[in-house]
Amino acid sequence: MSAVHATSVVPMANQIATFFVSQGDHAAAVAGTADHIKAFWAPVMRRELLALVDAGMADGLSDVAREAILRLR
Amino acid sequence: MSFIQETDYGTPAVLADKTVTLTIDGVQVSVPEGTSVMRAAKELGTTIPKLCATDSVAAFGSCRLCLVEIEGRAGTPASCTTPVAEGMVVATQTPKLAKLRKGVMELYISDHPLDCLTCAANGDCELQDMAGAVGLREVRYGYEGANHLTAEKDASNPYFTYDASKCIVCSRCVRACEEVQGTFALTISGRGFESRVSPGQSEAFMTSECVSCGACVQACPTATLTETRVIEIGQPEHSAITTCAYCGVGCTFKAEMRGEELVRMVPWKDGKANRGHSCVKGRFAWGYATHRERVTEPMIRSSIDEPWKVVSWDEAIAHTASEFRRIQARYGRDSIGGITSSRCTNEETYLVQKLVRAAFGNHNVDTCARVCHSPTGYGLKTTFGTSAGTQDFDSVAHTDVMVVIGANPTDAHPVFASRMKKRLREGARLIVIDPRRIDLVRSTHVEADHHLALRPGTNVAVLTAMAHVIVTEGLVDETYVRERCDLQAYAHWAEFVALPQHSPEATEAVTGVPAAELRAAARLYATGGNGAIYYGLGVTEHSQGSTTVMAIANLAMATGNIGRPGVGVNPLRGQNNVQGACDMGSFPHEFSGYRHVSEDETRHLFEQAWGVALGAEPGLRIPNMLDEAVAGAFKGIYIQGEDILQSDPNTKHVAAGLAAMECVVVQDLFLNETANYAHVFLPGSTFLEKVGTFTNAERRIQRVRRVMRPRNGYADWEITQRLSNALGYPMDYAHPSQIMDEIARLTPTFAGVSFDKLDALGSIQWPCNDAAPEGTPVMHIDHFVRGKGQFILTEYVPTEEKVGPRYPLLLTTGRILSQYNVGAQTRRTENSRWHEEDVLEIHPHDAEERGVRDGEWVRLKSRSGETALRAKTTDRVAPGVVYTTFHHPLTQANVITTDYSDWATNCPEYKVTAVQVSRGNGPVEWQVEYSAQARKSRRIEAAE
Amino acid sequence: MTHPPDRAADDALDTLIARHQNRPGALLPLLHDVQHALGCVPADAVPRIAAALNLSRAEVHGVVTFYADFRTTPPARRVVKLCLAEACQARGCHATAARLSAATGLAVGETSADNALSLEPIYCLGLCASGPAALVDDAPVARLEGPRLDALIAELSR
Amino acid sequence: MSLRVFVPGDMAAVAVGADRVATALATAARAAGIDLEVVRNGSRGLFTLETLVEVDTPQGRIGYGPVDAADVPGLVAAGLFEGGPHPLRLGDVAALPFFARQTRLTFARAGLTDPLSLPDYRTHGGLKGLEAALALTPAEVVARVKASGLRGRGGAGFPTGIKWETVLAAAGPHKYIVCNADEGDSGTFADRLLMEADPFLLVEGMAIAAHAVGADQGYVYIRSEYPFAIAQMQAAIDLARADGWLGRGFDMEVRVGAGAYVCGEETALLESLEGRRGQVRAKPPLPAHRGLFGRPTVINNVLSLAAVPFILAEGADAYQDYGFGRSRGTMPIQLAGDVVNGGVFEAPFGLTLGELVDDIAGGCASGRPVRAVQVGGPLGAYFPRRLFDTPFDYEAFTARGGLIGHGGVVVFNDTVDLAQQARFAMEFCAAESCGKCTPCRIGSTRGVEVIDRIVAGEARAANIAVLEDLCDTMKLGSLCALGGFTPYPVMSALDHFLEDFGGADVRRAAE
Repeated sequence: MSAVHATSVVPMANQIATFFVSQGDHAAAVAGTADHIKAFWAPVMRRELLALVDAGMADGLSDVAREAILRLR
Repeated sequence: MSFIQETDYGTPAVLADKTVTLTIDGVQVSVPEGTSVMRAAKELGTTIPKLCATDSVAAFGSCRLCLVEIEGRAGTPASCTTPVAEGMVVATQTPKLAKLRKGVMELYISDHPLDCLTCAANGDCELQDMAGAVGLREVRYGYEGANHLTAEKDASNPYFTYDASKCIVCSRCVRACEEVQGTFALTISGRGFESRVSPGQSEAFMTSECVSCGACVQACPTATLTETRVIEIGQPEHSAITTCAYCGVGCTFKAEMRGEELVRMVPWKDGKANRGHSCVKGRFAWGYATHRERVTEPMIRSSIDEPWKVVSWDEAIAHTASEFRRIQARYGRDSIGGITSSRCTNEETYLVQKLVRAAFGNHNVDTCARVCHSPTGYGLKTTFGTSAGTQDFDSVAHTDVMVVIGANPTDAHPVFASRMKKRLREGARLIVIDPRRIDLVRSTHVEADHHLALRPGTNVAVLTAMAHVIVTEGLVDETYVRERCDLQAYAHWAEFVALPQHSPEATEAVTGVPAAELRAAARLYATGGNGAIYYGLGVTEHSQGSTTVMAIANLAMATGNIGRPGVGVNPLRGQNNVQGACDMGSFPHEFSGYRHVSEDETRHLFEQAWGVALGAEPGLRIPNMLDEAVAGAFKGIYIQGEDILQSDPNTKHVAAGLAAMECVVVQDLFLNETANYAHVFLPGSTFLEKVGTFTNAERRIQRVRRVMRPRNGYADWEITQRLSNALGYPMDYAHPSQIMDEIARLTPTFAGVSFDKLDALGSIQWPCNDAAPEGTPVMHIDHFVRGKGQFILTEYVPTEEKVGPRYPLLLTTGRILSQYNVGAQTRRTENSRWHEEDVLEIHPHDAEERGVRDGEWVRLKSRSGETALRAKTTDRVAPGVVYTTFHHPLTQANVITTDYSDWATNCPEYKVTAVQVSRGNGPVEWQVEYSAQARKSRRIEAAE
Repeated sequence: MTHPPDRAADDALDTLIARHQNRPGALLPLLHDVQHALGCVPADAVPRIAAALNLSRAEVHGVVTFYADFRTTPPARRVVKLCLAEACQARGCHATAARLSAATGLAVGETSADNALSLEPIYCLGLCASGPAALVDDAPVARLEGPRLDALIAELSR
Repeated sequence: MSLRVFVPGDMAAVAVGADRVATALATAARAAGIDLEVVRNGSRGLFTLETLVEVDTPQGRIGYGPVDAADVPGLVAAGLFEGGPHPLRLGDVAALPFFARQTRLTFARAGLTDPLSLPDYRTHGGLKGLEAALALTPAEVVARVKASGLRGRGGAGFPTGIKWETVLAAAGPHKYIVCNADEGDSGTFADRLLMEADPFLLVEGMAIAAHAVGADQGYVYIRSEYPFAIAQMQAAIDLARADGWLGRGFDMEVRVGAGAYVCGEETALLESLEGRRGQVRAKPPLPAHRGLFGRPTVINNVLSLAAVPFILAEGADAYQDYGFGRSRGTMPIQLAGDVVNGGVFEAPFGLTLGELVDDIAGGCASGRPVRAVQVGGPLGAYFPRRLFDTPFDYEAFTARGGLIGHGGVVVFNDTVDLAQQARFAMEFCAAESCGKCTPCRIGSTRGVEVIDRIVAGEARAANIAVLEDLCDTMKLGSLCALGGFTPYPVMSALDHFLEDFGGADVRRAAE
């Protein structure tokens, strides 16, 4: 994993999560974030984020974003 | 092809419910009440002599040639200023009138050169026509009297010449500048016999307030204002109607030709987007098509350090196909992708995305809308159900309150801006929400009621505060909301915006917008009648771009301003076919018509039609492609008509991405900046050379017609088709109309579109199908496309790009009138005379603090990079904000911009970059190096 | 750049603009006051007037050049505006003009090279029963013949 | 109580030394130990008498005139302050034949009162018209003005009441009353006299008009050549506002022209008021529908508006009783040029031109015979003596190729050269043309050139034919009266004074 990804996919996921957190409760936020990522991210990006999470390299990832990406595994 | 003649009805058309019947020269005619006698006669085919009247401006009544006799009325009233009346009996030709007209013509010609044979307007001169029509045979006054025959020519404007000796002082130019363009750059100076057309204070056109839109040239009935090109080469002999390839307004032009030589582009009166008007770009800046730097032969090279080698088309295509197949074989199917061009036709764009999906076998296709209006697509689809603006341009004539957010129409969409200004002069109110004092805020005869000069990046806070005012002050159109919107979502939203933290008073510290001003603006929008919102990239190019679009949609729904003429939410699209490129399925997650690749039914439809299997998951977007390239997984790209190096943010990152690829294919007119990193260059064709359609910002599909053969041998769609065939995926379209037929077959919103219908109707606004066979000017009339309008909560989330001690100023970027985007075209025309280089607008306080004086070089630095350019001190920008354009590669403003982007669509945050400005003494090292590298990269190996 | 007199003129212009800016149809009253304060409507005042009234420079220029009253250069130190309209013609204004021209060396419409005196035509002061009539430095003078004309000529040649 | 003398502050009086006379009187009185109040009244309108000094004496108001400052010591010595005898003593001015023969409805107060004294104004019947109007509905006021038969005094003679009715019927949040005080015709000065001598009357007339049509703002557009009238009207408006009968629902202000004759044309005047070049607008739309700033607008001449208070105060019939044919009421006729009695003569329509010139004006001041009379300003025809039986009336003048216009009568003696007068008409048109329409813009300049050729003897007959064609083109083709009526003086000069163009036979030769 190059450093490029940690500086792009993690903040991108967080940004999405931030929006959905503002829309409603936690469950809805996780669902909204997951749906959005599924709809707009190429699979390779999801795989990269999951790999970062698995590798413990996604420290900056928010809870909602983390739950969302794990749901997409 | 023949020469197309327009009919001049003399006075503008009148819309009226009531019809009036009158008799003209013994023939009855019925016309709308309020129509002039002159126009009524023309409807009958009767031409009344005229010089000062033309149907683009209001009747003036000065030339006195159009006088008629009306039974029961004294004297000889002017037919242009006399409205029809029921039962009126008009005579247009009587001995008395004949004598009178001859007398007037005799006066005109007594102060006019007799050089018809050598005059540039010979054969295209209304004065000449009228002298013939009235039978003038001699001028008994002689030519020794007072005259203006020795008046000097003004050739200061590169595109047209003002020959005062030929001026008949009809004021058509002055009136066109006022009524059509709204600039008021011309006047008549002096009075009586000494009355003269005067730009500015009797000065040259170039130093006056003239914006070179060409309206005066268009209006002039003589050779007084003539295109320099006509003076140089003479009159055209055939013409074709086509669509401008600059901004998203989509002006219709008549291209006037001599053989394959373009003589001039004349705005077409029946063009429904421009209604006969034009701007300095579309009207005049087409010389790039034949510019010496245009590349017309394919070229390849194995490494970007090598010079280019000219090759045959066969070799170039075969090489490209083999490279792509090699890369896919080595790095996987997803390792290549393509970028469609918003400059190309719908048909070409459709073909590129088809190439990617069907021949490349992935969804790695994106388009420049990624970096401009992708949030519009997302935001409007979420709230209304359609990824497009809701209105036609004509709608503005019914608007009572205009809200302009993050757009600068007078520079970026000048022809539509003129229509806005016309409506504003008629009394419509205006709210401008922009960090910068754009011209609309205050310019001749136009003044905004409210200018909310917000801090860059705080759109959402401002719009939510406006919603707060509308909800808490009881200004919501409750009936509308009840009938048209999702009530639960509305209630949720209303509760949200009503929270005290969203009040203007609470957000003032963040936005910098005085609460009282914001409240007043919100009240005006909610209660001032038909409210229409127009917005541009100042809305979308933010980390909260999509949220802002939805905040706008919320406001429109809450106030009932959707679904009829005069209202709506209207994105002003940047490029000629950015709407079309999006419509055609250029995004990695969508097929044409905005249908997600995961929708099985749609996907199966395409699989069946195209004979391939298609994936159900989205592909990579442009920034993701570049990230993947830097990471080593993305290796090849086919870029049609886009210069991502200059246009996309964080240039260094883009360069790194491109440099990491093994096969970069650029299809363009010129060796652009991106081509510095390319391995294959496929010469593209201009809009003058191809056949197809563009779709403008009002969803209007318009024909592009070939006026000359492609200099490079092929239209762009043909090149894509050849590449596809070489890749082993067969395409055999014989004509772009067949591509459109396929689009129509596969896209419900385009179901009724065909070239034949476009030719018959002139243009069509989608959706066009069985439900709307002639298209849809205004959307969401009875109900939203998605069913119920959806309110979305819009929490303000500050961008992570923050000012601090190192970067204390906020940079925002935009466009200027004379230049266009990365300048690839306009920089290769005389338009550069108006804007030779990008400059940095900086408030005098900020300048003084840094010891920077107007016109001096400054260094502009962000955490992404550094560049240098000249400073322009102005209070158009607030203290703390600096502004520049991105038209010139030497400046490379995008070296400065960051890779922050919209949360939903990755649209880059061009509009907010924390920067520092300091004194400079010329270009920085990077610029010098870049120039050298670019020069090196553009070397072409000498032919053997 | 900023000689004291220019600054004074700038200030005067600002004051006048502020006084008239928000009146409907402000341009003519403003131009009158500017001319009164500055002696003329200088070309460099036009952009500021235009900006203040949200007009184009061209529009203001068109107005300034339309009206005979507005001038773009300072007037002569002394100005005689002699009525040359019909009623004064009937009362011998051409003879008066001839005498004034002979005495000053200026034809009607001319200004002396040293800008000391202008002899200008004007069309009707409403003194048609008492012609020939004139405005001498804005003061009305009627029956401008005989001793009264002698006195004026004497005064002008001082 | 102090002794009152009246010394007109009128521009025509000041132009002949009235200020010096006033100063000399004050000085003399001080020397004599007399407590003297010098009232600067308006002129009574017989300018031949200026400076006319009047003294309040127990036996009435005694006039002396024309007085020069140099005459004052002698006059004082002769007992001026007691009305003593002197060669300049005129006695009761109102009894002089010039005044006794007039019917002064509009100019009733001119010269009698202190123009800026509201008490004086009220004492002499002022404000009765406005009070009467305010007791009526707007429609009733309009009806009364219609019934009076008042026609616009600016020249066109359009019925004032009908104009008002149109504006009353027009909808709109704002309506305007515009007074056309751009009295640019040579030989006319009635507007000037009225504004200087009785400015409240015009304010009152405009206030009545405002009530009648529902207007909230008024403008008096005065030409810059009338500095005294400008100052007087401004002062009167301020006083009226301070007195409370202006400024409540209707207010007005003075706007000053800038040297453009064409701004006397109503649409050019509106353009000028809006701050634009004074170019004529095409009609329709009529100002009554879309006038100033696009709003319904009453635009009337000074004399039309000034006639209204009488009509309201005394009734439509009282006004209608005066006049001749369709020309009702009185007309302030202005006698000017080479005349003995030059001034304003207000009388019912119907006097003949001969009566006015020979009898009332007293013929030429120069003692020479009258040769031509130009009636109606620079656009009016030149009348020869053989047409002196023409009655002063709109229709009668039109029938003889002339117009009464604003009522100016300029008398020329036998030294006049009508070819030069025709040339001047074209020259004036060229100088004052707004430049909008072609016949006027180019035609006037060509007219001067053609007349020069005729006078120089170049192809006279042919050039006279060209001139006649040009006059036809201008008359029928021009956008407004400036170009449209300039042919009248030219053609009348040709018709009646052909000999001045190089011999009476030239025209016949052309035929």
